[in-house]
Amino acid sequence: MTLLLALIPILPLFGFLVLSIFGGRLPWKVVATIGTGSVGLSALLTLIIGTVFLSLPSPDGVYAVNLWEWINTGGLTANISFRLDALSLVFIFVVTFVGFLIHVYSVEFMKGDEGFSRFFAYMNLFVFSMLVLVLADNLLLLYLGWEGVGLCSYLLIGFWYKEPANGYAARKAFIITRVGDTAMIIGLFLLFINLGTLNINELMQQASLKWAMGSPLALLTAALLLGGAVGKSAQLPLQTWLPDAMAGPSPVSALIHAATMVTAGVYLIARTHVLFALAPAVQTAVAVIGALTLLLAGFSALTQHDLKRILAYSTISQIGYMFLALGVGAWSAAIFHFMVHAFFKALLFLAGGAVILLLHEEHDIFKMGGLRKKMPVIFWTFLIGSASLAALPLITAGFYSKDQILWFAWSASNGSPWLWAAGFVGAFLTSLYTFRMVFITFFGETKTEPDHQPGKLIVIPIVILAVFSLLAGFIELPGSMGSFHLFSDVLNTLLPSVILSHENVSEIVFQVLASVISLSGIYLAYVLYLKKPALAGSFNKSRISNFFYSGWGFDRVYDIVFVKPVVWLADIDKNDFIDLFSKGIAMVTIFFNKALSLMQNGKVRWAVMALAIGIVFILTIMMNL
Amino acid sequence: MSPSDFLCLTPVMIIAGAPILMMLTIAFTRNYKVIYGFSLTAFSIAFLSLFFILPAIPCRISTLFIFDQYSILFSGIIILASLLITLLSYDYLLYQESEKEEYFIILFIASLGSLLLVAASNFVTLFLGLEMLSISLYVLIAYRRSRDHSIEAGVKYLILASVSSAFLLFGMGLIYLDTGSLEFDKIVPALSSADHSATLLFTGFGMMMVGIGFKLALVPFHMWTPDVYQGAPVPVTTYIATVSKGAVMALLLRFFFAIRGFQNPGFILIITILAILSMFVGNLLALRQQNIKRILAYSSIANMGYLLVTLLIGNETGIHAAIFYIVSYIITSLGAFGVITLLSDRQNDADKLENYKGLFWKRPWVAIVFTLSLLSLAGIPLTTGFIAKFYIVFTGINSGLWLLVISLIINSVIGLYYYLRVITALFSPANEEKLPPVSLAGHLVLGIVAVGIVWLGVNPEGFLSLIAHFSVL
Amino acid sequence: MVTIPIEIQILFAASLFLLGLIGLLVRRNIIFMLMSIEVMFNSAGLVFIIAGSRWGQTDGQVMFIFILAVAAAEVSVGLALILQMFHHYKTLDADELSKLRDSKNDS
Amino acid sequence: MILLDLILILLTGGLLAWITGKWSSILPRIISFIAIAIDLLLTLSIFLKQEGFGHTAWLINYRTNWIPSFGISLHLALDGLSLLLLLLTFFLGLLSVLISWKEIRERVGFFHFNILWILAGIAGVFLSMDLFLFYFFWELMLVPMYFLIGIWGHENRTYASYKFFLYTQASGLLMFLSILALYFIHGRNTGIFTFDYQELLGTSMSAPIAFLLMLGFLAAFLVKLPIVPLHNWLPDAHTEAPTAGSVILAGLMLKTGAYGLLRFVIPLFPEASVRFAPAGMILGVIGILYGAKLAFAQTDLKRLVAYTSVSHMGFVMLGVFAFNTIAYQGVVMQIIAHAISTGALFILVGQLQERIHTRDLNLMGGLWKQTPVMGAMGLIFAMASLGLPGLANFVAEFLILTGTFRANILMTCLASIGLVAATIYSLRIVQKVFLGKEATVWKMKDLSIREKIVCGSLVIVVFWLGLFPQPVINTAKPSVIKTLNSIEQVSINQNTNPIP
Repeated sequence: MTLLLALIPILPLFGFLVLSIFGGRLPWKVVATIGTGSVGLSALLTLIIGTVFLSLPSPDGVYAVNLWEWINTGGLTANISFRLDALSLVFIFVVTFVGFLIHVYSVEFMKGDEGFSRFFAYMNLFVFSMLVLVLADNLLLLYLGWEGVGLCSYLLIGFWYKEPANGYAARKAFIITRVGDTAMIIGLFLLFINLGTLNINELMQQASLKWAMGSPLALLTAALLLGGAVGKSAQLPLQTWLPDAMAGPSPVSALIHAATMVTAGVYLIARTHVLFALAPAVQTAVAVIGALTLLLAGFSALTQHDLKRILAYSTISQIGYMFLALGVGAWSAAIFHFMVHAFFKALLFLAGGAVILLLHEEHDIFKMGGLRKKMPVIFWTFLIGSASLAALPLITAGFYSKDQILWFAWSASNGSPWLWAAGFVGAFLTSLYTFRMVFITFFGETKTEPDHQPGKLIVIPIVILAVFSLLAGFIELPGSMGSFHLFSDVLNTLLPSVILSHENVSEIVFQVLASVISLSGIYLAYVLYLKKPALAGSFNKSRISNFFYSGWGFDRVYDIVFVKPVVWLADIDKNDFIDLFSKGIAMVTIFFNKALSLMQNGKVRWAVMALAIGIVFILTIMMNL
Repeated sequence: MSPSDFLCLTPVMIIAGAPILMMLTIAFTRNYKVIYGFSLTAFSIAFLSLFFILPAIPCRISTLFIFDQYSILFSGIIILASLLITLLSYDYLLYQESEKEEYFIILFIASLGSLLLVAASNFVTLFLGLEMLSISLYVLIAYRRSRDHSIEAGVKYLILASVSSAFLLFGMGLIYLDTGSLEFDKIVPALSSADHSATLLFTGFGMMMVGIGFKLALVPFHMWTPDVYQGAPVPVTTYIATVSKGAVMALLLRFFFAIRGFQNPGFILIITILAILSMFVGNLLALRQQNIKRILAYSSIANMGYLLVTLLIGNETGIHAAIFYIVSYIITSLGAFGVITLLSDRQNDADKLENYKGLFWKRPWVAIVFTLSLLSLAGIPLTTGFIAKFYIVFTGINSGLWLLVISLIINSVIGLYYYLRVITALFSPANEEKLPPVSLAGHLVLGIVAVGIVWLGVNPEGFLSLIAHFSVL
Repeated sequence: MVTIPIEIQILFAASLFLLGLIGLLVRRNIIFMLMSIEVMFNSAGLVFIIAGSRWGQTDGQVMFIFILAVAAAEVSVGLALILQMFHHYKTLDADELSKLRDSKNDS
Repeated sequence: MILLDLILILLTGGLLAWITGKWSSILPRIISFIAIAIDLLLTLSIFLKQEGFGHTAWLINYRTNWIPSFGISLHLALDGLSLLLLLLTFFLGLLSVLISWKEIRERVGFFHFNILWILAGIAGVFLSMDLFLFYFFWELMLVPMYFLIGIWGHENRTYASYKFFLYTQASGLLMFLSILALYFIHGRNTGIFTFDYQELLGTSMSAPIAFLLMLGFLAAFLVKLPIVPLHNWLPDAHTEAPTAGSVILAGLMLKTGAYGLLRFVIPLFPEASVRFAPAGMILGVIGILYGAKLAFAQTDLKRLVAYTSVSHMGFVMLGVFAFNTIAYQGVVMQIIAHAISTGALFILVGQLQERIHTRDLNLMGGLWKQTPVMGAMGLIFAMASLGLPGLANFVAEFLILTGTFRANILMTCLASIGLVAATIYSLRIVQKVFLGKEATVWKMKDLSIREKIVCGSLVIVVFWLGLFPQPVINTAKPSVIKTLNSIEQVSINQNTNPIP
């Protein structure tokens, strides 16, 4: 069984190697089959192992396989070895399953593109790195996956390399995530030096043994790991790179910047939950960051014109919800929301991508309109996705996951009314901007005509994802509706369950409130953007909307604070002022040379004069010594 | 004058007799080849005779000469160097229209003067030897009348050399006045034990230093060197750079070590200042020089500065270091100047840097020897110059001469620059200038020099033990 | 016969020597330079005579004769050279002899 | 005896190549290829039967008298560290011969003479156990490199070759003074006057003198390592050298400095190096940050890569003064990893220059379309130089930073900023050269078979070191422990916490 576990990541790696070495020469059909096939096979394997894992759990609830000893020197031991437990099972399920669907989608989406094999090579490499990240049993291997994922996001954002702007966006993404990664690696050093190991569960045991609750070391390491998570998951303050990352092809945005990579931060915090439990201050910080980010992203999404940028900001906001859940200690709720979010956000990106493809690369939603009739399948799937995003009560999965988070935000021991209020306002904003997007793109009169209908390879994945966005919610029913906690029971074997603070307020009240707020958001969107578009028009011109549009001005601030000084510093000293020292020494010697060579003017009498001076000099020394 | 004395004198007698015989042969037939062959055989016989007189040494001849291992070693060096120089000069003078033969005769007289200097144990022999050497050099320097520089160089050298000899004489006179004797054995105890009050003695010695300083081209007395090196015919310049400096240095070494000059603070201060000045001025002047001869002139000033450090070492190893340095310096200068001689044709000497552009690609063998000698002058490993400098620094540190050693290090870095300039010219893209063919004798000299440089650079052990054996004072 | 004290004698020789040196420095004409060199040689010889007389040895005078001989040889070669110089340069001015020098334009 | 053969084969190979250079231009290339290949096989054979030599640090020891009157002996010895460095030398040497197959057209014989003599000098430096012999080889590798830069270099090669020669020679002479001073101090203490490394190891001397002598040694190694105040020769030398020259310069010459630190500075002067440690670390960090800053300010591609090696070598400096096993293993890994990745980058730049005859970044752009294979290779090595995990540099930098973290936390954090800076300049290389719009349309072919083999072998080694570094770590372990033992004594009598 463990050998199969090792095969899951190795298959996409094998796909990457074949495609990168022979990609250029193979026909596109073969490339497509290898690309999708490898991910499909590993999805199949995940299913098999998943069922076996859930049905007859092994004694300590873990499958582990050790491939080879990577580094072993001076007390630092890190092996290439994978560990499957409940948490990583969810993640590999989502990565492989959603990944497979996206690969199928991109066979048609990328057809005819001259970098076809290169695209699939990078996608396979990405799936491999993500699988390594979630299956790694020590933090160093996790870091390998972590950076591999960053690399693939760089490669894929800048996939259409002809356009320098894409290159710039790719570099921005890689550098900002790299800042987060540096914080994380310092956290790794701290952990290794103080706890002597990098193996994750040994680390957790050592931490709980050695560090008291709230001890400075625990706080510092948790904060550093949080820094890494914030960088990778595009949370405040390192969130500016995600909207620009939309420069990549839509399947890339779907897979990397919606479903899997951006949630790596959530996985890291969930995996090292013992550390965060030991550092309550940092845990609340996680919650606060989540809350702030979801508000910031919510407002920004309201003012975007580009379809994909709206979805990007919405992703930031939804991950904010996950951070909120982690912050208040609702570990399984966060992971549940991650899974549901992966389905409907991937769906939205794929459908949106299809829309953009059909309207021959038109990104601005105000130039679209009335597509309801032109592409009914895409419209209905897009509607389901948006409903699930906006958490339409009872029918969509989004409702169950977001509601659970809102409920725990209030009721959890270290939750607080303020956090709940932020989540509540966020929910309202989410439904508002989602349906603003739906009404503007699909309703009203058509401004650009789609030239052809989407192929079957685009439609099938979208439909499957739509089904999942609806049904996925039912595996986790809240208390008021029969409390069927299949999902959290599985996870609670690994992650601690939520400690509820005060019991008096019942869950029903919060569910009703949440549904009311999402419906009113939808209605307001209907009024603003369908009934009287003029009203929304005035809002768009105002200065506030420009402020939101630019992602609360973070880009400008970072540009002034970080980019300008470094560029200025580089320009002023382009060729290394230290070089002047060596030139200075040379100058001095040449000066002496010139002075002395004046004396060599070849006149005999000067020579005799020198002789005379010499003798006078010698005699003076002789006299007084 | 016992028979063993005559035996000791044989090499000097041979070198003295040869010019007389040559003059007689010239009286009969003025044949260039015959004279050339004759001088070669004379030099080699003299060199061989050195081995015969080995058992008879040390012998003192009437307080005028002292033939001990030290002077035999230096006589050998001088004779060998003169032999190589005659080999070089044959082609150089071949196209001169008249009096080619007298050149070799005067060369013999000069060598005779040097031999006397090396074996001097009396002020008289010192003076005679020095004057014999100087006067023959006056003539040799101005030998190619056709070229205008020769005469200018000759006149300059004449005036300055005679002035310095006058100083030397005056110094000798004062010392004689004070000590009452001309022999070294009497003067040495007086000088070594002289305390602060013996003004006459010290002024005398100071004045003598001028004469010696002039011949070694130390800094205050160096102004003539670049002009004479440039003006004189190249074999003569080689002769000045190697034999005349070697002989005078041998004399100074013997005299300075005998009077234990390294204990007298006055001498130490003078020698240190002279050394440092020579090193810095020599190297600094050569930095932007375009004329190869002038570069080598300045580098010889600097090298004499390095050599002066060995005087202050204070123990026996100082002499070994000095001898090794002199020998390596002579071989390297023979190499460098030899190349210039071989490349100079009828009209003008190859002294501009441009003539050497691309020599690597036209005459690889000549260029290799030239690079080897330049690297040896610079003190880069694999060459004898490196071991020589290493030996000086080695003994210098051993006796704590930190100031001198550090200035030596700084100067060898400054010196690197202009040696590299020449080497860069050597292997820069070739110009189309035609170079004269190199004769068999020329190749022989270059071969000997190349082997000498590399052999002493890589495996100096044999020669070191030879020096240790021969330099017992 | 009145014996002049040794200091005066040395002073006299030294002053003679200095005269020669200054003559050399001041004079531009080569022949006069040669003459001042002769003066310096003779003053050196004089010191030897003084030393010889002081120590009552004949070495001083023998040395003086050597000095004379050498000075003569040196002058003869010098005059030959001056002849050539005049023939070639048409002048006897020492400062004319300055073609061999560090030229300005060395790079 | 095998050690001496390694050097002699190269020397004679060089002479042979030069002589045959007159008749045909192919023969010297073949001769030099064969000479280096033989040496590589010999070292590989030693590497494979490593355990056979027992666990004493010195695998092979060879000693004969050279100049007994000074106490100089021809003493060559091989241990884990020098074995690895020898393998690296011959591997990169082989590659540099392969790359200059087409690039060097005229005077091929003399070119390969220089290459082989530099490699002989470098091999000698890694093997010599006699300080005089060490200095001898230290200078020996200098002259042929001067010729290499001076004859086959690019625009202002003369200036670069002067600067290179003067910098290294001046610092080398300072080291020479320290060697002699050490020789005499040892001689006066024990009466034996010898240059032998093993005997000189234990010389006891007063702290100020020890510090002074260490500074002498440090001068030579820090110029070679390039640490910031003394690094000015590197960009010029690298930009002007031909490809083979800059590969050997970056891949091997810089490593002699690092090797010197590990072999001579730390064991010979333990107390002084412990006292110098904070300053050393600060120099290292300055090197990292200042090198990186300069790297992304350059428009000349080769100069950019040169400055990156200044930054990478800052890590080595940091690791050496952290005095613990992990940091030293990191240093050994960094030496090898940097040699491979920067060597490869120089090879690519050389191939690029062969095709488009310029190194100006503004004229390049969008080359991926015409040369995808070169683009892929460039991408891999740029990623290696920014320390992507899974490649060699990451393992090295991670070990160094972990080791330094134990010694000094602030320095490690500053050095980690270097990681971000590394990302910026590496991505700038890839962006400016291979991606983006085509500034000028070049017509050029992709990599030929020969170039593919060269780059391919480097890619394999980078990945192999990144994923299987353990064999290298095990080989270097004995010599690392030996170096640290000398520090052990110091920390015991200064009763700081013992080094793990």
